[in-house]
Amino acid sequence: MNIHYFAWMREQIGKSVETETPPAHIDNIDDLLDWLADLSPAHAEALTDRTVIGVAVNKEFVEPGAKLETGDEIALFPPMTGG
Amino acid sequence: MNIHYFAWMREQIGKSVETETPPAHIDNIDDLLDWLADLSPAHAEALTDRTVIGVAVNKEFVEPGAKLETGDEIALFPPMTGG
Amino acid sequence: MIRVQAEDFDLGAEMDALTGSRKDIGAVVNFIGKVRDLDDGALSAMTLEHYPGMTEKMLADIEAQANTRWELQETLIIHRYGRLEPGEQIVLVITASAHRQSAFEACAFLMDWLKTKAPFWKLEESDKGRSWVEAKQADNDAADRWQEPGS
Amino acid sequence: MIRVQAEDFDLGAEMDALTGSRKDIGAVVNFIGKVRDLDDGALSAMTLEHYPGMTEKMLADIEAQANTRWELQETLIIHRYGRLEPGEQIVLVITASAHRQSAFEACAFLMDWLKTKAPFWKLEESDKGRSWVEAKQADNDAADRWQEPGS
Repeated sequence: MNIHYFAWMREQIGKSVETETPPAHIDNIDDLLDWLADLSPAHAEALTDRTVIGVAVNKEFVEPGAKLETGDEIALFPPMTGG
Repeated sequence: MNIHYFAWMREQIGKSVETETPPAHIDNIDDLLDWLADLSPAHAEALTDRTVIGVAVNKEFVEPGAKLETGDEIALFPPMTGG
Repeated sequence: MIRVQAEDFDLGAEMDALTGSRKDIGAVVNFIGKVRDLDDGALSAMTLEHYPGMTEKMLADIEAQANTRWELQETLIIHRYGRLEPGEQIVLVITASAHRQSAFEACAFLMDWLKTKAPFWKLEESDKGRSWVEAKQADNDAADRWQEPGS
Repeated sequence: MIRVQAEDFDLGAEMDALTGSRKDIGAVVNFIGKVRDLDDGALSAMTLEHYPGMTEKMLADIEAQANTRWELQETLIIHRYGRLEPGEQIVLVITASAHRQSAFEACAFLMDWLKTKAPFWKLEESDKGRSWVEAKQADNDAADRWQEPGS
């Protein structure tokens, strides 16, 4: 599962994408974020305030409870500031 | 007193500007329009529906009851369609 | 800045002149009005008549009013007169501001005003003959929404 | 039409390409967003990061939505990414319609949406250091006003 990070999340975690294989019981976004937060202190810090984190699965926005499938492309990012 | 006409008023009256000297008791726009309507059948026709006629005195919009001064520049026109 | 002219204008050049060297402008809104041929090929031309002297005065007034109501860094109004063909540009309004909301509102305000209060009259020549464009109630309603309380 | 690109764009050329040969377009509204240096000389650059693939998909979606909600003849969204300096252009939205109201509303709608829902992030470098631009509540509020009942 490829996980993309953007903006300050990318900077805090220190990479723009990582490939992880969470255990099979991690089947939704909420659980995935909990699991990612345990990977390193940097992950924990980047994931501290979940209320500001946006999530996309396969390049579509999803809500925190959304289900995951094997091979999904995940993206985590702070609030967008385009335009 | 110079009186300018625009758009279909100009076409109906047949000139874009005319110089007239109304009698001294004609001291407001309403009276001026009545007096102009008597000048010719074309004037009468152009001035039939007063509700659609806009008036400017010295290049400022005025209401029908507005007072006139000697030497004022008058303009009469249908509703504007700029932009 | 206002200009009343027979000549066409160049949007890119006007934008460059107005905002090109500025570093403090965040949002620029432009409106361009064009001669529209609603019924393919029916309209041959539109001739804009105006009241020289009054037009410039009124345009300068409304531009000043927009600058009072919104915080704008630059404004430009160009309105053409004379004979124009379908597809030609009639009017350009540019509003530049630090914030997009002000730029959008001021531009819409200026256009609503131009439609109803600027001394221009449009004559259309089409395959059905020549006719003066009539004022639209919708344009009056659009202009009325900017009326300030008590005015 | 949408484009996500590092290169600058030329407003005049984009307008010509979109509406130049058309005779049925009455109203064109453009929005241009620029890098703004609020505090003269303080900002040295703004770098726009985005999510390639998702950006294009989201922009195409919102453009389609604007075309469903308003009667538009042409729309164009160009959004840049990469390192930009104060005064440089970031974004261009063009909406062309038979009627000015539709063109104004659709352009404002697209801009409000881009501010809050397009996957872009802005990093500012100034004499005070580097910092990620924070989302503004005012932008969320602006986007919310377009929410359709039941959605």
